[in-house]
Amino acid sequence: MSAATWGWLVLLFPLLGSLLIGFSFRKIPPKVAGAVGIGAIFLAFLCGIGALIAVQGEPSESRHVASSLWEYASVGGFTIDLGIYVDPLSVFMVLVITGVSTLIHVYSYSYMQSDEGYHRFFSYLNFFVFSMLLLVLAGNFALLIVGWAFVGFASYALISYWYRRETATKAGMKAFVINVIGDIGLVLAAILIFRELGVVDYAAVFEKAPEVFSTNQWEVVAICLLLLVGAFAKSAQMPFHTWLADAMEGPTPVSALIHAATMVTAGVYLVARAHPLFELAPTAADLAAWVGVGTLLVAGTIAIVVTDLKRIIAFSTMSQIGYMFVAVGIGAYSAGMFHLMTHAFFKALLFMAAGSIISAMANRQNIDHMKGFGKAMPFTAVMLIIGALALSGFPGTSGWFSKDEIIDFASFRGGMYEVMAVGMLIGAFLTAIYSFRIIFRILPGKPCDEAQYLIDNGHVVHGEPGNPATGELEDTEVGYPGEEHHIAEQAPGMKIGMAVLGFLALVGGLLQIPGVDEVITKFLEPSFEDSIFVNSHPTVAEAWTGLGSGALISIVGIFTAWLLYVKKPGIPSRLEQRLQPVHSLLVNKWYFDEIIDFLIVNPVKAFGRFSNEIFERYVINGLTSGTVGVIRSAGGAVRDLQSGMLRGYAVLMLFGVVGLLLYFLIRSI
Amino acid sequence: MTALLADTTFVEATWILVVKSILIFIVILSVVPVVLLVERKLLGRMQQRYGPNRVGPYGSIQPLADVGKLLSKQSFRPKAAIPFLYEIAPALTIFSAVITLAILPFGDVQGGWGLYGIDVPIGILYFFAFSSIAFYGLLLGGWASGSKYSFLGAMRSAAQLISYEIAMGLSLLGVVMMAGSLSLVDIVKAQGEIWYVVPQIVAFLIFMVAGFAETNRVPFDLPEADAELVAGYQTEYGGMRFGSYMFAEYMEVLIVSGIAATMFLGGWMGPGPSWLDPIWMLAKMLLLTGFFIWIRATLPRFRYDQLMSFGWKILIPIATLNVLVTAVLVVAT
Amino acid sequence: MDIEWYLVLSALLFTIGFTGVLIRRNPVVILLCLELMLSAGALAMLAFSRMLGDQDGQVMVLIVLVVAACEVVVGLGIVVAMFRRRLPLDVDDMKELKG
Amino acid sequence: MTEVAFFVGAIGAIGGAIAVVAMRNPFYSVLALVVHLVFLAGIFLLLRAQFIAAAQIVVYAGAVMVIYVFVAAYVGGIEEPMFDSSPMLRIVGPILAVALFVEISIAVLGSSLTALGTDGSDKIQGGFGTPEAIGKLMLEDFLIAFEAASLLLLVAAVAAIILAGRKKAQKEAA
Repeated sequence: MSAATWGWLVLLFPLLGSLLIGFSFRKIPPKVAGAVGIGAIFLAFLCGIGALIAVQGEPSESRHVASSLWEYASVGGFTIDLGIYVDPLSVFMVLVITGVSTLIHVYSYSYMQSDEGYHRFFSYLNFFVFSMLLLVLAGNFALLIVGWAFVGFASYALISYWYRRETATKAGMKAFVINVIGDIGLVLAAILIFRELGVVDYAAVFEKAPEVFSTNQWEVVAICLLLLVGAFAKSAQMPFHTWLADAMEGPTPVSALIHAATMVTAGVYLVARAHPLFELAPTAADLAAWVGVGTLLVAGTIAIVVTDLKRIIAFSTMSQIGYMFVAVGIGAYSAGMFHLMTHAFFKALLFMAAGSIISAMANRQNIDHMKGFGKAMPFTAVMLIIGALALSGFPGTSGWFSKDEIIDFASFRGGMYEVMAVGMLIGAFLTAIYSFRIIFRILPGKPCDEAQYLIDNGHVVHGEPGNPATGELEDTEVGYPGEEHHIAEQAPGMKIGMAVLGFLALVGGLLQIPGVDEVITKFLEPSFEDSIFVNSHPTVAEAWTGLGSGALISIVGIFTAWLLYVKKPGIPSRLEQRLQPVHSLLVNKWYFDEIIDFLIVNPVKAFGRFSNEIFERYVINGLTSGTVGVIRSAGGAVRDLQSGMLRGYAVLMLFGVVGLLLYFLIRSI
Repeated sequence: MTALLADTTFVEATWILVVKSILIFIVILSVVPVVLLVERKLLGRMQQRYGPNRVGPYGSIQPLADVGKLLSKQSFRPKAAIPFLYEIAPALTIFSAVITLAILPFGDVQGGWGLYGIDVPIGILYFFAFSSIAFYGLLLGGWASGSKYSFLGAMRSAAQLISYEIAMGLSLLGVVMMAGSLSLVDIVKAQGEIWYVVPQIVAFLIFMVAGFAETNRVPFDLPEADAELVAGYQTEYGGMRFGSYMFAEYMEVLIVSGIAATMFLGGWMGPGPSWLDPIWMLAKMLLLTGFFIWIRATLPRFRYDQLMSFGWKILIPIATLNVLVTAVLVVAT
Repeated sequence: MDIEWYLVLSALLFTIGFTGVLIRRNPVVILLCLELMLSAGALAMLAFSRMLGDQDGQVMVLIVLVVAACEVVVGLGIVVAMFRRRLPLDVDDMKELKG
Repeated sequence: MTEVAFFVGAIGAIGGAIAVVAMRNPFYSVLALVVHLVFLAGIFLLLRAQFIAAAQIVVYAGAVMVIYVFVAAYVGGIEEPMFDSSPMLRIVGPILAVALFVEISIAVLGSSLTALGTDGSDKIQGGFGTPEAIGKLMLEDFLIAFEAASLLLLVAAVAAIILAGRKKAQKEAA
């Protein structure tokens, strides 16, 4: 089969799975629904491998296959095809998405076991994967927007999955609204592309763009900036990042799937996919890189101080995606993609381990309360450590290879990119600190009550179902994991998912060892061969120097964390007191929510209040009561026309039509 | 005229068309009395009696006597009837029956003559279009008579006709898909290897059942159920107007037989030289007509609700399924 | 036949239908007049289709046919419902929308 | 020959249409519309739309009008009273309608349509308007419209059942 056929099959299975599970709600037992969900994604993964083989079987220059199934819309000679575009980049994304998703489905199979909405959950999950695959396989900007919007909706549905929980529905809405802002950017970009180039197919756009645009012409910069709005919103980059931390309201597998491994990387994919445009607009590309640097620093600093376990990981996600944006912004596309892949492995792993611990804590997420889980949950602890090592770029792990490749490339380009490299090194240092802050705070020490209970009884505390954000009690119908809830140590599904990801997080980096193999770069080469950076990359020696310094920074960071949280645990609190303003700035996430509230939400609200209280009451009401007499008398006159008589209306309509026609006839003379 | 016939594959000179139409009309018109006689004889035999045997040798000119009787009767019109419509209704019925004869093929083009009225590309749709018109003949007859029994019969037949037309259309769809054409001539030609009665046996059975309903024959003769409705829509008719209804009914039996023979039994195909083709076609038609008569002698009448639920709940689903399966098979091969 | 004949015929039929909508009060007849207007539209569509030698117009007529069938089904459903409730079958008596 | 066919068809169609409007008994109006549709189908044949013509008869005359007949018979042939609550409509309506006709005619005849005064495009090939051609268009280019139309039909059928079907409460009361 051709690569395109495989591509369509990749899309087909998750959609079928979603529909099947959705429509067979309450007709098939939950276990079957879960199995169908897993099976659908796994089949998609197998088809992804099929596509990989098919693509690799072609000679390098013909590894781009565009396939159109249907004419989606055809207006005045302009057609949009329901078409996909299969090339190494999309195949790479498909493999990452379906691969990680399969594992997360396996994990959810156990994790959501006693949830009331099991069918709904798997239907949503499959739909999400379908949307994401549509996004990466789309063959033109129109279909990309469709996938983009589907992903936004799926994310909304999954974040608000426990719909009785007000914080969850609010978080869902926030994510949705911000995503829609991004959608608007994307739509405007597509419109602008169509206006300037007259086409929306990727291949045609990228072919025409260099002929039409000169470097940094304002149109192409505008297109890229609008694309970036979409990318930033979906990938939680400043200033559109505020939804990501709130999105942790969704079930933990959702956090792992959407907010770590797949959806948030859509922006990175978009920039990589549209790299011919960005290379024509270096200003926009630089902006993307700078925003990436800014986000990774801001998120890193926040992650050091927040205490909610899932939020720490969420901020670290933002920070890691910042790296990817830097990568695609400065032209290190395959490095960015490589980091995207390794990040998917270790971040999904971290979330899974965190979910396991959170369920053992009866849904409490504050790390201040967690202690001694190293003894209580050894398997989870090992997985958590692997994840943290990979995240902080410990030598030999996947994160080490991928993160430092980006930094190398930035310093290789020199100039202001050198500054970015320094920023990223500081970010790496922060990363090491906060990731080991998690480890050192919750694994060692005397077990806390819940952990002790687990050690003693072999199962988790049956806490009251409560909202982790507000602590309020809730009814169980929202889908509280339930009494029978299993923990990773015992549930096979969770164990399998974590073990495989743990393995990948450890060894995934071996695919891309400078000077040794560089599998990813070679594989993605055909997608980026038209890039102006295709032949410029650091030498092997430079790369190894960078890797060395990365290793050093990571070890120093881990040591610092050890110093702060194990050796002298008093330091953090003293620092906190000493630097009170800084700490509160960080704890409050740099007041981004407040700034946005102040700049946008409050003015709008105030305007609304003003309209309601002042304008409405005095101006409108005054006007109305003043004019109501006039209107009433006028209304009386018009009322006779509103006879309710059908034929009367028909006569009026005919009168209008006759009049209009007469007007046109007279005008045409 | 050129515009009208632009897409027909084979058109002769106008005079040939006229001659042909008269010829077909004469043949069928002379077959109808024979069928009438055969029916009465056969029914008699099947019911352990002789049937007509007084007029002519073995009652052979009984139909002529009947026609003579009907012609000589007074054309009576009830007071409550609506004049114009009452008179035009039987004519409409016989018109729609006769006009359908045009598309029945009795043979391929032979010696510059197509042995059929006309070979229209819309083919079988033509048949359905005019059987839609036939409905108005019955309905007007029932309604314009100004009689309860007539009106009830007309309503029944209307509901029955449109219900069974769906199953009928669906059953023929399978054949059309296999042949890849709507034209009856093409469909016959496509049966060179195998008659469609074999692969489309389900469709054939459905078509025959629906055909019984379309022609108001036993066991679906509810519109004229004499025990309940006196004689249905034709209660108030007498003389040759009644004769027209009668003729139209038998002509429709012949037409349904003809369509069935064309669509399923290979039409004019048969052993022997090509001049035998019309004979073969006629033989197949008469064979199926005999089947109609046989069923009349055998089966009791349905109850009305049974008739409706049989049509909607059994025939239409089966016919739809048949279409689906055929479609899949046609695409697959 | 010249195309404009068909178009003028279509306009005439449309006008007759519209007149019927205006002067008749029985909802069944009004629906019939709507059918007239629709078929006039179909005729125009076919004439244009013939004029341009493009069969898209014919497909459009088929779609109009379906839409007309839907309209009839719903419209007559309303008529039957009115009859069941013993409402007068006169559009002038349906004045719920009176201002 | 074509001219004769056209005028026969046109006179029949116009006559039917006028009868629809003029007949006082709705049952006659229904029958008049059937006549109109049959003649119109003849005109469709002249425009080389034979499939549409057949479909028009099968669908309209064979199904749609049958429903009309049932409903007209069910609600009874109630004749409209001659009294009209709004007599103005009887005068204004037709005047406006005639104005509309005149305007459309002027627009059509005065326009610069290229095919005016001809039989239409001579580019059409054999097979124009045959079931094959229409079917191909319908299931390839217009599949979405086709599916939407079928969905619409389904919705309309459900709506009709709900509108006209007897409600449970009514049944129990009766």
